[in-house]
Amino acid sequence: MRIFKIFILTILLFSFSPYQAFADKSDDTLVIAFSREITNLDYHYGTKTEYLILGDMIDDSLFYVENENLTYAPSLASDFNVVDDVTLDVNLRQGVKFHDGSEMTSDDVVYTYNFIVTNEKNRRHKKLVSWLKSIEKTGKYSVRFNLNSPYANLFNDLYRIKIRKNGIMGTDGNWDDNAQATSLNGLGPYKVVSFDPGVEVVLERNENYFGGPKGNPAIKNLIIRSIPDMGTQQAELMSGGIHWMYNVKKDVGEAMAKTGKADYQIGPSLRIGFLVLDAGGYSGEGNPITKLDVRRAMNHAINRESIAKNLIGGPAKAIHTACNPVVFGCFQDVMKYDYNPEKAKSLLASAGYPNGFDLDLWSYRDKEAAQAMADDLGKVGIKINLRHGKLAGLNKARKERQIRAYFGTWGSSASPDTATISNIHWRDPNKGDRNLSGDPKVNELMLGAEQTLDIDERKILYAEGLKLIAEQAYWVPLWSYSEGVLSSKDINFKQDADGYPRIWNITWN
Amino acid sequence: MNNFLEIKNLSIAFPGNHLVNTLNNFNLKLEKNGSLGIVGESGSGKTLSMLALTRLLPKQAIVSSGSIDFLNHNLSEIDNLNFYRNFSGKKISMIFQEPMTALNPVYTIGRQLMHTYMYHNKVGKKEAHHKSLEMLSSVKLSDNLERMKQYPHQLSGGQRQRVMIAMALINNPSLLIADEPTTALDVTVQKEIINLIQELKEKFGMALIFISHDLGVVSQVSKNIIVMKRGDIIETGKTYNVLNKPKKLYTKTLISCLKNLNTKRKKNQRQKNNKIIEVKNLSKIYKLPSKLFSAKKIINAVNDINFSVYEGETLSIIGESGSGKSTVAKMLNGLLTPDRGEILISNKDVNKLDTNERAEMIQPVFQDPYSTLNPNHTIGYIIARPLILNKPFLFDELRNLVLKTMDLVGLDKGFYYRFPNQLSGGQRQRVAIARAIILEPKILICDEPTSSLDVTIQEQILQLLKNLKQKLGITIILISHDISVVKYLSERILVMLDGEIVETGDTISTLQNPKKEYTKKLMSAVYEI
Amino acid sequence: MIFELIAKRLYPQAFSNNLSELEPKHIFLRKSINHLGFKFGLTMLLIIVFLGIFGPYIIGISPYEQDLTKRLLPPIWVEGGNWEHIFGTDGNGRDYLARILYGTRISLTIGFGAAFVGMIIGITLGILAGYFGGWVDQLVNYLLTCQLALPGLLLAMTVVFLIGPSITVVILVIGVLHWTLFLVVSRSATQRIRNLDYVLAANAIGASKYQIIFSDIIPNILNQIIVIFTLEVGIAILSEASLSFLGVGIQPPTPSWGLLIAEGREALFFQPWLIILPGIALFLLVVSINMLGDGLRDITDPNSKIEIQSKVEMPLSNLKKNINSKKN
Amino acid sequence: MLRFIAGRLIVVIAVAITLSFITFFLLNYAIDPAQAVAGEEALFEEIEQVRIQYGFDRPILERYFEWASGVMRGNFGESYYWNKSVYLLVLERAPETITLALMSVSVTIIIAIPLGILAALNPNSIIDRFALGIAVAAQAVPNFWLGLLMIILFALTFPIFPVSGDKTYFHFVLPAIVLGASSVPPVMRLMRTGLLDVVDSDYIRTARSNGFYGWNLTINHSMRNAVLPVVSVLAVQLGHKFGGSVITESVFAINGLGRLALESILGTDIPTVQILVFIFAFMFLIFNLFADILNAYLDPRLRK
Repeated sequence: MRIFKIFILTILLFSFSPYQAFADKSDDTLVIAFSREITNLDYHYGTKTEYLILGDMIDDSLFYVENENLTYAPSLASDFNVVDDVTLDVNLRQGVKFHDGSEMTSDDVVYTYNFIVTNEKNRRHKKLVSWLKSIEKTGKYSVRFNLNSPYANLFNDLYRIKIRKNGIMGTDGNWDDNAQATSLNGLGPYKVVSFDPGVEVVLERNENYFGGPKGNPAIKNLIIRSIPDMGTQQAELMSGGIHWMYNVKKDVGEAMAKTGKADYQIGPSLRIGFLVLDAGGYSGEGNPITKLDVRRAMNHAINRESIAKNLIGGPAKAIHTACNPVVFGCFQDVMKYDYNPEKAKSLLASAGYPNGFDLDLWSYRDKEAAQAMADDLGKVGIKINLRHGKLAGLNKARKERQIRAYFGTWGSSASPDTATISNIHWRDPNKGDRNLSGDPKVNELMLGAEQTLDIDERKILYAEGLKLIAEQAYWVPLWSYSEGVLSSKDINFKQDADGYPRIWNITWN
Repeated sequence: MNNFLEIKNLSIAFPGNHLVNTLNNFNLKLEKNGSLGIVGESGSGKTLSMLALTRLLPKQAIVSSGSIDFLNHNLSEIDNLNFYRNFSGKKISMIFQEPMTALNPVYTIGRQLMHTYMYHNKVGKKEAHHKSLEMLSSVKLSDNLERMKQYPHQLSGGQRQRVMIAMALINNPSLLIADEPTTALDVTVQKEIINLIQELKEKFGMALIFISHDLGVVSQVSKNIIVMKRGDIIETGKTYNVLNKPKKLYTKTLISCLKNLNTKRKKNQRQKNNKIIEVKNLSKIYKLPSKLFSAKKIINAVNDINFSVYEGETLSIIGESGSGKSTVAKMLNGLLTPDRGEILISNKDVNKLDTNERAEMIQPVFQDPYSTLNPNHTIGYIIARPLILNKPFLFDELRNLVLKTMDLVGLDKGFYYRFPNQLSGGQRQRVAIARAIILEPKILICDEPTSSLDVTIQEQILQLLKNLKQKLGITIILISHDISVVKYLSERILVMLDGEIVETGDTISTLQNPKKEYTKKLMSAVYEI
Repeated sequence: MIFELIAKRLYPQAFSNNLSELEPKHIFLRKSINHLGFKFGLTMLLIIVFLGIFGPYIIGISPYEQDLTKRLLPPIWVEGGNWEHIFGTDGNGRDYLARILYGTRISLTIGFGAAFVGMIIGITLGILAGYFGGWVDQLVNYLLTCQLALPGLLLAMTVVFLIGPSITVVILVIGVLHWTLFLVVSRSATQRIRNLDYVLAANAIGASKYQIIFSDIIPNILNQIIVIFTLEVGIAILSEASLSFLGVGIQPPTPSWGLLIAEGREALFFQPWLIILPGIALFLLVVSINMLGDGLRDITDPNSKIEIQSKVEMPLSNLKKNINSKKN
Repeated sequence: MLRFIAGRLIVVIAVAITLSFITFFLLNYAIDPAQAVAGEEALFEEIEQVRIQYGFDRPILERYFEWASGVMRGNFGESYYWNKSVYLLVLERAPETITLALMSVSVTIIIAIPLGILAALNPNSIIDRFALGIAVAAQAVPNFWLGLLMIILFALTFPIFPVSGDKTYFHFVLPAIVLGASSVPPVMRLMRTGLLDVVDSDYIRTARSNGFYGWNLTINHSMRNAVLPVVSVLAVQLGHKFGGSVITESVFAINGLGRLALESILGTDIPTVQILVFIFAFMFLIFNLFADILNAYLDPRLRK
């Protein structure tokens, strides 16, 4: 009996414990939701888009991508000078202070880059600066980057590296990877008040922020909550628990807007969708996909416009290139395949498959679109066995060369340059498993474009490459995505042309 | 209304049986300090009538008529609340058959006694404790302070029944109803409990209603007697009159069955036949698996015993529960392997026999008629199965053989396609016997073949066994705790206690002049009319 | 009523008034006719099975046919619904009624398949352990403990990662994770039966171990096994739904109910029928199976108190004074 | 007693080892650990470099023993995905799961026990039917579905409880109800049949023959016997709940071990999944043992 008394007592205690009031406009607190978890404050140790957004709020870097014309602008840098193809001088903004009040100098920048280059554990960022030969201090507020070779996507990578305070990550040979994981001394417009890994990050406006291209935020307090379930996020938004959520599907967004409880904006996104085809026969020589006519037939079979319009909505459009048309270098005058099932059928027949064939199509996100595509392909005779699963499964199968076709998407991490998609997807097939074209020429063209700083030369190389990809139908480029955002009526959020949410620009209504 | 207890025309029915009363016009009169015995076989309604008195009837039972007067109260006018508060436990107490389950296993003896006392008397714990101790000593239990802290499972069956009696008497009731209080106990303990009840009846000055299936026990305890059958009272009157001058046929059969079983028979001349079974240094040890809080237990079920069985004789193994007699039976059958020693049947070790060979040599008949037949097989198949397994090429003859055997054991042909659940206990036991004899084995081992049956059926089955023995010349080994059954059937007996043989010899002479203390005790516990 | 009529037509001898003449199956019949839950569960299950088998043909719409211009149409009772798509359409413009009807087959296939796999594993081990005891029992007990302690969902996810999802894989995975109940029940039943006199008698008349297992033990534990089987079918159906909900079960576009709920999850507040309809279907199926199982348990339990007789035929005038003690 | 517990602990450890071994194999075959560490964008050479650097190229048995000896020494390893020691990760997430487990078992008790008692005391009454209905329904409702409906009903339509999160105990009420509901049927049925058996038992007949009735009979004479098996089942259920509920924790955004497990699997974080499987199994076994000991303690027949 005693056990029950204790249980009942606990229950009573629980129910009377105070229940936190909602944060809102009256106490100048904005709450936003992410569906994936923030487990580490240090951008250098995260890979997801959520880290990118958080990083832009609490950290700053030398350069920053501007939303208006999608070009790189100096942020912590005041100006820069391209000395030659392999040398870059950067002058630093003066009087910029870390959250702890100390001033940022060239020592901090040099320290940060040296840390990134020498730290073996953080491969991803080490790779980002693989172009870097050395960095040297040229004055209290100036540094010089020496490059291994000319590198086109330099400013993007400079944007990715967040400046850390000198010595804060330890010293060479004794790096402390977790130094900034749970509390962070950054340079960004917000500072971290508290952090509960995987649950929420509480931020407060950095009153000493230098402005820069991001500008000073209008809202004082900001809470980022991790809520994995999209339905739960919607419920929170409707009940006033959060003010802002993104990655919202068209149907949900429109329906929510109709209720008048929130505003829905659907804008462009840098993310594109595509089918990668095993033209090189990695999954078995002589498989149907290795035949050009089959690949072309697949290009003709999928009704991209319909899917983009009906399923994705907003500014989403069918694309014909292996890159988002809005980014740099994405040459558009390539061979285009219109939606034409009849032609697809005849192409299949001429390739020797008048009755079609069976194909495993792998996918890991956007289940609706995957099913719509499968249906379209089925109509021309390619019987699709959809293998929709988790990314890890797809990665493993691809590594083991079991995949003939997969439905991939690429978000370009807010970098408006063809390089971000091409340097992953058109790698030397001996180095990566995503380039299934089996055509060395593609790799040569698409990655060659990164080895020069000459904008025109890069454009030409990309154009050639993209033409080749389209003509040989190594991919089925599908559509550009759109980014849907739901925001509460209390706040004023404007979606930018690249679909990247700049939270710090939000104001109260 | 002057009677202490009078029940008039009590009828009880259960729904669903087309209003066939399970108890029909039951009448009873009892004076203060009087004693009454109710005798009947199972299903006779003897317990039901008393449950109606104590309001413990199963929920679905419907009292369709009748009135009960008790201590000048018309009980039908007293509501439940009043009855529970003022009568049950206080004026009327009842003790039950199963001492194993009738006490709450999770409370101490002391708590159960004290609660019962405190519930009806507004007294403190101290006084209740004192009273409980007093009651425990009046039921002749020792170490009572310790006893109070013990749980029921720590007591033996006899001790529990004493505690039950103490609990029933703690509030000084004027009527005690004892429902088969000794049936579940060992023979030797039975006697003690009955003596105790009689003694306490005098001491506390209460009336006693004693319910039993055993005419012998009842005749010993009560002055008046009611004989019941299938819900009806057959005969009632003074015990002496009913026993000696029974008026009704049923009573007569009942008495003659008992007498039959107890007829003094002449000493058998032992025919010097061959030894058919020889048991040498037989031992069996049971290891109980260790449970939480208790280490492994080792029990010497059978400890180094020797005996022989001669062809054509009936040997009885007699003993109380736990004496190892059933273990011996199973080992004889090859259903258990002995740990030491050997069993030779016709000079062959029973454990080295091929199963088919063994089956044709020795067959068992078990106690419980309800578990002895596979409920999913028809009677015909059950009886035929030994043939199917051992003589697979009989085909057409099979059915004839089965029918012949059924005839032999007195089963109607019509049962061939029936299922066990459609048969009565006696019929099932006949099926079991038919199954055992169809292979014409030399030996039949009957493990308490009749102890689950009513007296009249018991006699029929024993008669059948006797006839079979004469017709087929089968050797029978009879395992029993019931002296009268043993006496009825067997020529030689073997008394077992705690896994060892205490005494062995010719049935009549051994039972008449027991040499060992234990055998004497066993014999003294038998009630004869 | 219908039950009684059908039963009377099929087995007239089961309705004899002489109760002691009833065969086991007749008693089962008589008891089941008086068990409301059993009748209800059976009826509902039969209806669902009928709909699952013939429903897709009756409505004549393919569950796979997409029309992206007719996405997320509301069902008929919501404003804007039309008779062309009674339950509306899903996110790919497929008829939702057709998908739910077709989903019945998936759920039933997986439910029965997985329960069957579990049953085979469970009763094999259970009978071995119960009959032979000793080290076999201990080994089986060890396996049982392992299985019980296994975080099933996580392991199922890993296995599906490893092999890739398909109906067969899902059936096998769920089956392999759900045999413990079969084992426990069949083991204890076997332990009980193997010490009953008729097994000893079978031994004595020369039946071999395997004859005893197949002729005396299995038929007599079958009742309990069937009860567990029906309950496990329900559990397996729910497990499939959970796996599909997490995206590691049935593959789209196959219309599994769990998958339908997962697909409708995001539109929870605005197209609630997308999750409510398959949820109700799932609920009804599992409820009917569970009621059937509970009913079977009551009916086959030898200690059950279900009346064999249909009605209490007792004239009220006979109820004079009821001095029956009522509990409390 | 001590010997018994020691014996059972050996079984617990043996089972935990077996299971960790199975999961280690499964995980390492299902996921390429080197690729998981190197990240999905890694070049082949990087993956191979990681493979050698982390020793993933060694035979799986060797790696298992290394892992197991690490765990034995209290070193749970480092998570590649969470960039953190698994030990800290588990320590951080455990309180939420424990709170949820305790609260959900409380919900089970509050619903199942009274309902079971009332149903048993009034067999075939309306309340019995109602209780049975609840049991059948709770058994047939998928957890994830109930969670979503609860949010619609009690957080949006009637905003009594917060939608999600784990800030205060108040946040745990809805998830506790959802999680607790799944154990209501077995506990309630057990309570009901247990009490029914007790009510039909000989010792209750004895108590009734001594004049006990009503609540006195139920509480002083029946409850303890009927509750005994329920207590051990509750302990087992608690063990189950400590294993975290993957779905409930995700739906209500509770940051417990279940959600950690789900996200670690999706993030192919072998060390975390490995430890979690081990912990879940261990928890289950320990609580089973605890239930046995509790049962033996409460039931005098099993005591010495």
